[in-house]
Order: sequence, then C-alpha cells, then structure tokens
Amino acid sequence: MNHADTMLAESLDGFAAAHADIVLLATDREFVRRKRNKPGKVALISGGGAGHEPLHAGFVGHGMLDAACPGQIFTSPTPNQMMNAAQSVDGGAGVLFIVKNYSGDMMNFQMAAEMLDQENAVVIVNDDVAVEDSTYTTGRRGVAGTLIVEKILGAAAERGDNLQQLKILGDAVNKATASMGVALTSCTVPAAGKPTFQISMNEMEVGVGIHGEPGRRRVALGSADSIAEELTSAVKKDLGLKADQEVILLVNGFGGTPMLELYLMVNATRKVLAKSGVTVARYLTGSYVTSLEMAGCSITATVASPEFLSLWDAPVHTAALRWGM
Amino acid sequence: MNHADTMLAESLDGFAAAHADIVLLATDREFVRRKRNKPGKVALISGGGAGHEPLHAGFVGHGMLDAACPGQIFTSPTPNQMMNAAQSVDGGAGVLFIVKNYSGDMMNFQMAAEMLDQENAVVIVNDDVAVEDSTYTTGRRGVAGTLIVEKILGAAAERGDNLQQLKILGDAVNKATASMGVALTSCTVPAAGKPTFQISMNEMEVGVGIHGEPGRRRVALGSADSIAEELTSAVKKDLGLKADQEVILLVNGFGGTPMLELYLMVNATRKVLAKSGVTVARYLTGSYVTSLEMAGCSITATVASPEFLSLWDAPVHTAALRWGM
Amino acid sequence: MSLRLVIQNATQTLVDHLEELTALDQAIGDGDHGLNMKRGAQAIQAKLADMEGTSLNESLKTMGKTCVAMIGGSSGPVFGTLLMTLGKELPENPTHQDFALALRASIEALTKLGKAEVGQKTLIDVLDPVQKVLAQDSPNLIARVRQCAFDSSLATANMDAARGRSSFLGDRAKGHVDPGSRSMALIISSICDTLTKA
Amino acid sequence: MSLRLVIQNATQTLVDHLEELTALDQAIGDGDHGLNMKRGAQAIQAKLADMEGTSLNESLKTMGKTCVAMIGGSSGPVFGTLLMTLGKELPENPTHQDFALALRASIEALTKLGKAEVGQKTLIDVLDPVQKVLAQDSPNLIARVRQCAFDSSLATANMDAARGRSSFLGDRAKGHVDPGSRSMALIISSICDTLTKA
Ligand SMILES: Nc1ncnc2c1ncn2[C@@H]1O[C@H](COP(=O)(O)OP(=O)(O)O)[C@@H](O)[C@H]1O
Ligand SMILES: Nc1ncnc2c1ncn2[C@@H]1O[C@H](COP(=O)(O)OP(=O)(O)O)[C@@H](O)[C@H]1O
Ligand SMILES: [Mg+2]
Ligand SMILES: [Mg+2]
Ligand SMILES: [Mg+2]
Ligand SMILES: [Mg+2]
Repeated sequence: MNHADTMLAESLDGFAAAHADIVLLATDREFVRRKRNKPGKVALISGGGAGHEPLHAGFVGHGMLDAACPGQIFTSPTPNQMMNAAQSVDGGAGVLFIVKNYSGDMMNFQMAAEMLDQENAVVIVNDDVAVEDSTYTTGRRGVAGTLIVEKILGAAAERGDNLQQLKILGDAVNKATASMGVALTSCTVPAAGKPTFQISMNEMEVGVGIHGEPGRRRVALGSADSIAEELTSAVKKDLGLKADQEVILLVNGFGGTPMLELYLMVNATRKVLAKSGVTVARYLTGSYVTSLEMAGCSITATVASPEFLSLWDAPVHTAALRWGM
Repeated sequence: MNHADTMLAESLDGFAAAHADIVLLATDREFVRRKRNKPGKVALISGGGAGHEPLHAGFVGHGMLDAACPGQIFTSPTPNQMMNAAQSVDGGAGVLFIVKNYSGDMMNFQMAAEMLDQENAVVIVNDDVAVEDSTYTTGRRGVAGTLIVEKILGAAAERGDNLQQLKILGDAVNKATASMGVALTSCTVPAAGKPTFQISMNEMEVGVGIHGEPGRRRVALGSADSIAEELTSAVKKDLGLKADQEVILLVNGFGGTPMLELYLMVNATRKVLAKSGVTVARYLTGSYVTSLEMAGCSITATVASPEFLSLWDAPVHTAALRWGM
Repeated sequence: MSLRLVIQNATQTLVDHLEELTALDQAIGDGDHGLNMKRGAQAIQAKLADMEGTSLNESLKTMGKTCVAMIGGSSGPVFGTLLMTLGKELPENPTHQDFALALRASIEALTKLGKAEVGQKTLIDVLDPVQKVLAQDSPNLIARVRQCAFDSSLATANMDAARGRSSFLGDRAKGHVDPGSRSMALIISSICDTLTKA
Repeated sequence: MSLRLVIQNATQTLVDHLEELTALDQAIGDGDHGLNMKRGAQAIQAKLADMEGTSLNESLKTMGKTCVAMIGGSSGPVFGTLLMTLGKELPENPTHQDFALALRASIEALTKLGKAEVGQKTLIDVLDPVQKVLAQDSPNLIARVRQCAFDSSLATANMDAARGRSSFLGDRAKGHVDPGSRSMALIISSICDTLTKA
C-alpha cells in the first residue's frame, strides 16, 4: 500500500507497537525479539523472507521463539541479522536455529552458524510433500509445518531442554510432519507489481509453494472434497499414517482465503482421515504461514505422540498464537 | 469450493469439530453455542449472515458470547434460530441480543424478541461512520466494532452483571465506538459466482460495507498513510477524540488482506492518532469481521475508560479470540 | 383456477429470475436477494401438498410462516409479514375491495415492522400503488394491477433508498430498480397471468 | 580503465535489468531476484567512494561482504562468496590465468556452500564454462568470454533445476533461463564491454 521499499519497515514498526507487551524490534529492524531473556534457556531463532506473516515474528514470545529475523519479501534474511539476533537473545545455553529448507535460507544460516561464537545447532524443516525427493530436487521445501516445529520446540525449550535434546526433538517433529497445498490465485510481490503466476478463475495449482512458486501441476478447479482427498492422501502416504494413529491437523490459509473456506477444508479433511481410521487429536485453523494475499490453503499433519501433544498444549503467548496464559 | 448450497453447512461442521472443546453445533445447524451453560448468567446471543467469519461463531465461549446464529451468506438468520438459541443457552437471568444495524437483522431479531418468553433486551451496534446519519439513511451500519461490544459485554456478563446493566453498558460501548473501512477488491458471493462490484487494480472503495455494498465514493488507490489519515479522521471526528484520550484500536482485515498490510495500517493509524495526542491503550490486529475474500481493511476505535479496559483485558476463550486462559 | 397453480407459478417465477434478482441486489445491496427469494419459493413449493384443501387464509399464513422460518434477511420478515397479515385480514371469498383492505393492513404492518414509508425504495412502493388500483372499481382490473406493479417497480429506480442495505448508498442508488420491488412485481404479474389464463 | 568504472557499469546493468530479472525469477522461482540484485548493486555503488584507492583484492572483499550483509536470499551468499573468494585468491596484477585459477577456487567454494554442481541450472553453469575459456590462451579472449557467458546463460534454459527454488518444479523449469545465470552473464558482459572500450 505505501511505497513498496518502506512497506516492510513500516509493517514491522506497526507490529512492534501493537505487541509492545511481548516483543522488541531491534535497531535497523534486523530482528524481532522476546522482550525479556530467560537465563539458562536455549534461545530459539527462526527467520525467513517476509510475506509469510504471521510466520515468524508472530511466533516470538513465551513458549515459542526467542527471536525472528525478517528478510525482504520472499528473501532470506542475512547472516548479519541472525548473528546479531543470536547475540541479543543468548541465555547462555546455546542457540537453536529453525530453518526452512530453501537454498537461500540454508546458505545464510550456514554462514551465520560458521561465524557464530555461541554453541549452536540447526533444525531444518522440510515438510512439503508436493515434490518427491528425486534426483532433481534439493529435498523438500519447508512450509506450514514450521509452525508445529516451532511450537513444540518452544515448549520444550521453555521447560528447560538442552541444545542437544532440542535438536533431536526438532528433527523428530519435522520427520513426523507433512504438508501439501493448493492455490486458487497467485500472489503479487509488491515491488514486482504483477502476479507471480497467471491462473484462471477455474484452475488451481496443486502443490504450490509458499512463495507463489508454481506447483506440481495445474488442473481444473475441484471441489473441497476432492482437494482434501488429494492433499490428505499425499500427506498420509508420506507419513505412513495407519488406523488408530492420532494427528495434529493444521489447515492453513495462504492469506486470501476466508475462514469459511478453511473450516470447509477442515471438515473435508477430517472426513478423509476418518475413512482410514486416523483421528485428529488437535486442530489449528487459520492463515498462519501465508504467501501475501494468495488464495488457497495447505493441510499439515503431525503424527501425535503423547509427548508432542503435551508440548503442543503447553502455554504459549505470542502475537499470533496464544493459549493457556 | 464445494457446492455453494452445502458450503455453509460443511464449514459449520468443520468449525464445530475443530472447536469441540468449547462449542456445540445445534440440530439443523441453527446456532453455535457454548458447551456448558453458566447458571445465573445473562445469555449473550448474536448472529448475522455468514461470510463475516470468524464473527460471530468464532466469538462463542468463555468471556464472550453464549450463542451465535449463522444466517446464509450475507443474510440475517431467522427468528426461529434466535428463539431456539435463546431457549438453549438461557441461564435464568435473561437474554441479551447483540444486533448489527441492518434492516434484515433488526426485523428478524425484533420478531424473535416479540415471540420470546424469556426476559430479553437488544443492543444495537451501529459503529460505521462512513454514511452520515441523514434523512436518507436508516442510521449507520454495524461493522467491526461489533467485536469490541461483544468482548466487553461478554466480560461483564461473566462477572455477573444483570440484563439491565448489560444493556446500558452495551449501548455505552457502542456509542464510544466508531469504524470506517476501505476495499481494494470486491468479494464474490459463492452462489452468485461473480464479484459483487467491479473495481480496477488502481482504485479503492472508501466507506465500503462488510457485504461488499458499494461505499461512499470510488477514488484512486492511495498510500497507506493517506488511507489511514482519511479513515482515522472520520472516526476521530465522530467520537470527538481529544488529546490525552486513550482508545482501543482494532485494525480489521476484510478477509483477503495479508497481515503485513494490516500492520502497515496499524503503524500509519497510530501515527495519525499520535499527532492529535491520542494514545492507543490496546491493539487488536487481524481479520475478524470479514467480507468473504474481500481485500481491504477497516479501523475501529473505542474511547477507552478504565472500566472498558479492564473488561477488555478480562480472560476470553473462544475460537478466534483468546487470552488470559 | 386452482390456488395451487397460482402459488406454483408465482414461486416458480422467482426461481426463474434468480440471476436478475441477484444482479439487482449486487448493484445496490449485498447480492443475496435472488437466493433468498429462491429459498423461500422452494420452501413454499415443498409445502404445496400440505396446503392442498386448506383455505386461502390458512395457505397464506402457512406461506408467511415458511418465509419467516426459511428466508432470513430482509425478505423473510417482509414477505412473511405481508403473507401472514393477508391471511389474517382476508375474509372468505374475498372481493377486490377485500384484497385492497387486507393489503392496506399489510402495508401498515410492514411499516410498523421495518419503518419504511412510501417513496423509500422498498417493495412498499409496489404494494401501495397496487393497493390503490385494487380499491377502485375499474374495468380490466387484473390488467391494470399487472401494469401498475410493473410500472411501480421500475419507478423505484428514481428513488433514493432510505431503508435496507441500499440506504447506505445515498445518491448512488439512483438509477437502479429496488430488488424487493422487482420480486413483488414478478409475483403480482404471475398471479395476474394465472388468473387471466384460468 | 578504472576499477571504479568497471564496478559502476556492472552494477548499473543489474539495476537496469530489474524487470527482466524479476520476470525470469517469477517464471521459475519466487520473483525476488531482480530486487535482490538491485539492492546488492546499489549497496556496492554506495561504497564506491570508500573503495577508491584500495587494491582489487580489497575491493572484491568489500563487495563480497556487502553482498552477504545486504542481499539475503540465495544471491547474497552466492555472489558474496564468489566475490570474497576472488578477493582472497587473486594475486596482485593478475593475468587471465590467475583469473581462471581464482574462479576455479570460487566455484569450489560455491559448491561447498550450496551443494550445486555443473548442470543443475544455477549461475555455476555460467561460471564454469567462462572459467574454462579464461584458462586458455586464445585470441580475442575478452570477446570469447563475453560470448561464452551469454551462451551459457541461455543454455540453462534446457536444464532441469536441481538447486534453489526452481528445483521444486521438476520438468516445468525447462525452457526458462535461470535468473542467477542471467545476472552473472550481464555482469561478465558489462565488465568485458568496459574493458574493451577502455
Ligand atoms: N425496512 C424494510 N421495509 C420493507 N421492505 C424492505 C425493508 N428493508 C428491505 N426491504 C426490501 O427487501 C429487499 C432486500 O431483500 P434481501 O436482499 O433479500 O435482504 P437484505 O437486504 O437483508 O440483504 C429490498 O430490495 C427491499 O425491497
Ligand atoms: N545452491 C546454489 N548454488 C549456486 N547458485 C544458486 C544456488 N541456489 C540458487 N542459486 C542461484 O541464485 C539464483 C536465485 O537467486 P534469488 O532469486 O535472488 O534467491 P532465492 O532463490 O533465494 O529467491 C538462482 O537463479 C541461481 O542461479
Ligand atoms: Mg527469494
Ligand atoms: Mg442480505
Ligand atoms: Mg440483499
Ligand atoms: Mg528468487
């Protein structure tokens, strides 16, 4: 809306003002951090390009992240931002980076990790099953499952897990998590000024990424039931979901999808899961990991162990996710 | 996404499944109610056409509404729904209806109130300042300020206020609340299948309603700063805001607006308010009172007395608004 | 001429005009009027068998209650109140004068319910002139009622809205026919057609 | 020929090609490559005065650090590592063979950083053939380097992507030039032009 160059800066200022009770915005807007450090706690830091709000800054606070580094729109933040964030929120127990699996994010975090003095580890999130792990891919993308990894790790860090425990737990949550999405419209990067891809009213992009990257294939617009069927079966297959298993189900909007439609998708998805005897133990529904104003949604399932569930249920107080306090 | 006729029903089923810990969906999906009645408490009931989600069903739960009656998309629910909801959640202390000021809603609630056995009262919300109260209008529309009225009344009902006290409080909150919005795109009623209004990429509709009703005027797309200036000055004028006053500020997305842009608007609005010495005591930012997938936003301000603030801060646990518990 | 045929035809007209009514409400309202009328019309059609053999008054009351229970929006209470009041006020075997009196009572009930007066761009602007025609003893009454309903509906285009969603538009509502008036005209002209053909 | 002019021209080319680079990245990536290169280019231009009088190696290191600190995305680490490695590896008054050696070291550093190999549709598919041309003693070296950069960039259109965002596309990336390769070709050809004109 305002000048594309200053949009991100002004939005961060608005965010910091609106949530001044829980977050602080660093000089030069390099990162958003929790207002108060918790000594002895492992610091959790994530980050990534802007345009996915509320991810990640909206998840900074008690029981989740200690800091989030916002890049430009759809652009990984720089190593400098990550290092400064790490120095700022260090509680003396090391730093855990949570990184979505994009080559940009991976390279920047890697450079930061190499230059860092503190003890640190990285959990890579790659929950998107849209693209098979073939010789033609670097591996899968990190998408909405990132929220689940950040929530569960945040709760574990809060209860006092050490860096190594958190690294193991994070990898385990990531492995138990799978996502797949579908887009009905494209998003428009403000500075580019035109839609990232062209799509007609009666088409959809199956397996779309959260940057408006074209997906696996373009097909005719289907019903919510058939979309749910396709997305869920890909997720189910990846996780090897079996009867009597429980999942945490996140139905995530991409930014331009009304809640009415997200709940429609919730209903369709739980019916598909029920057919194979899978129960939804926890639901989360909303636009949490977005692609600007893109219309569409993704479904994410995490196989729910009792430990994952109790960490999921633990109190959290961030701008975008809050319960128990 | 699914067949337009069954979309609402399936969405309500998804909502009820996802929030089964706090709500129940009545037979024939006539209303969504709080899971457990609280005897001796005045029952708060709201309702209105669907398409504004999470309003109202998303605000059913502890500290807010006891029941919400969803109509068809953009269509007031029927008196029968309201009466059945009232009978279901009656705690023996009477029923307060919270009604947005549309002729359809007013007439349906009025018919329900007349046929009802229980003691009841109505609080009418008409916070939209886009249209002056001239001889050509029925009075102002009820828009995003409804959330603030429902939150504050919900907290007061929870602490035990009686029907008469709540009616007086509700009218006072409504009077202290003003809103105005702007749309960048139209919404599309699913069954109609085409946009409610035509608008080009570089225009905006100032004073738009939450049903895609055309607004006051169509102008060239402005910057966030100029939009904030226009919306805020209309709100300020209506409330007679003066230096040193405090407000609760709700920056509300219409369904298709990314959080990035909403926080940009938060920043622009607080700067405009600060210029006239008005402080924002509480912020709420998000897509809470929507028009399907319409892009745009509204700003709402409530003049914040210490009592309003303490009721605003009181614990609430609903699908869409949750804090303190 | 059977009452059932009158009702069947009048409700079907509304269903058939779904798109036109939707478009009218999109221009100056929220776009749901076509669907609202269709939902009400189909709910009434589903009751046709039940209404078979009951009096005109009872049928009108049943239809009114069905509108209230099934439509919602402005149309539910408005068409519901109209039909229920007619059902209450009409004597057995009514004359056109009886219809005129019952319609006057209905208009008053509507004004009480929704505060709309003549000239405020609602279906009252069809009901009121039609009521006046019905009150006269004139040749070709049915044809005149039919014409009056159509003309009055079209005339709402020149009015400023003061009630209902389109009232928020101010001058911008000018030039557009009020959707409720159009539905009203469709119903009345369908009734006239069925009566004429019978 | 001044180093300053070489840098000024090469960075300006990127700024001038903002829209083309954006379009390429929109086709098979996330659309930010044009802006990323522009941001890096302008950050380097802002340092031109500071770099005045420093050695080629120091200038390269400064530019590399500026890319890392200011760009983000894939381009930040990739162009940053490329420039920083060149700055570290080049001797004083380098010959074209020295450039070839330093470029080889840079490609290795890039592969270590981002795991991309030749043929995986990244800017390495421009660097590698250009490095090979530089390693030869041939007439018209500058012209051949220039031509090689262009041709190699175009040739990425026929490759499947295996690294970076476009790797998620599988076959659908075919037919589109890799945006980073295009930037690399623009930089190299701008340098060649400035050197030729000097
Ligand atoms: N207060 C009123 N009195 C009489 N008729 C009204 C009133 N308000 C609205 N109407 C009629 O209802 C029509 C709109 O109906 P509809 O679109 O179904 O409901 P809504 O306006 O609630 O969306 C209007 O065109 C008008 O003729
Ligand atoms: N692992 C990698 N190694 C080398 N170059 C890469 C790698 N990943 C991406 N690139 C280059 O970076 C370019 C994309 O840069 P850019 O769009 O700025 O970043 P991002 O891909 O993070 O959005 C690609 O076109 C490619 O040439
Ligand atoms: Mg990027
Ligand atoms: Mg309506
Ligand atoms: Mg309407
Ligand atoms: Mg890119």
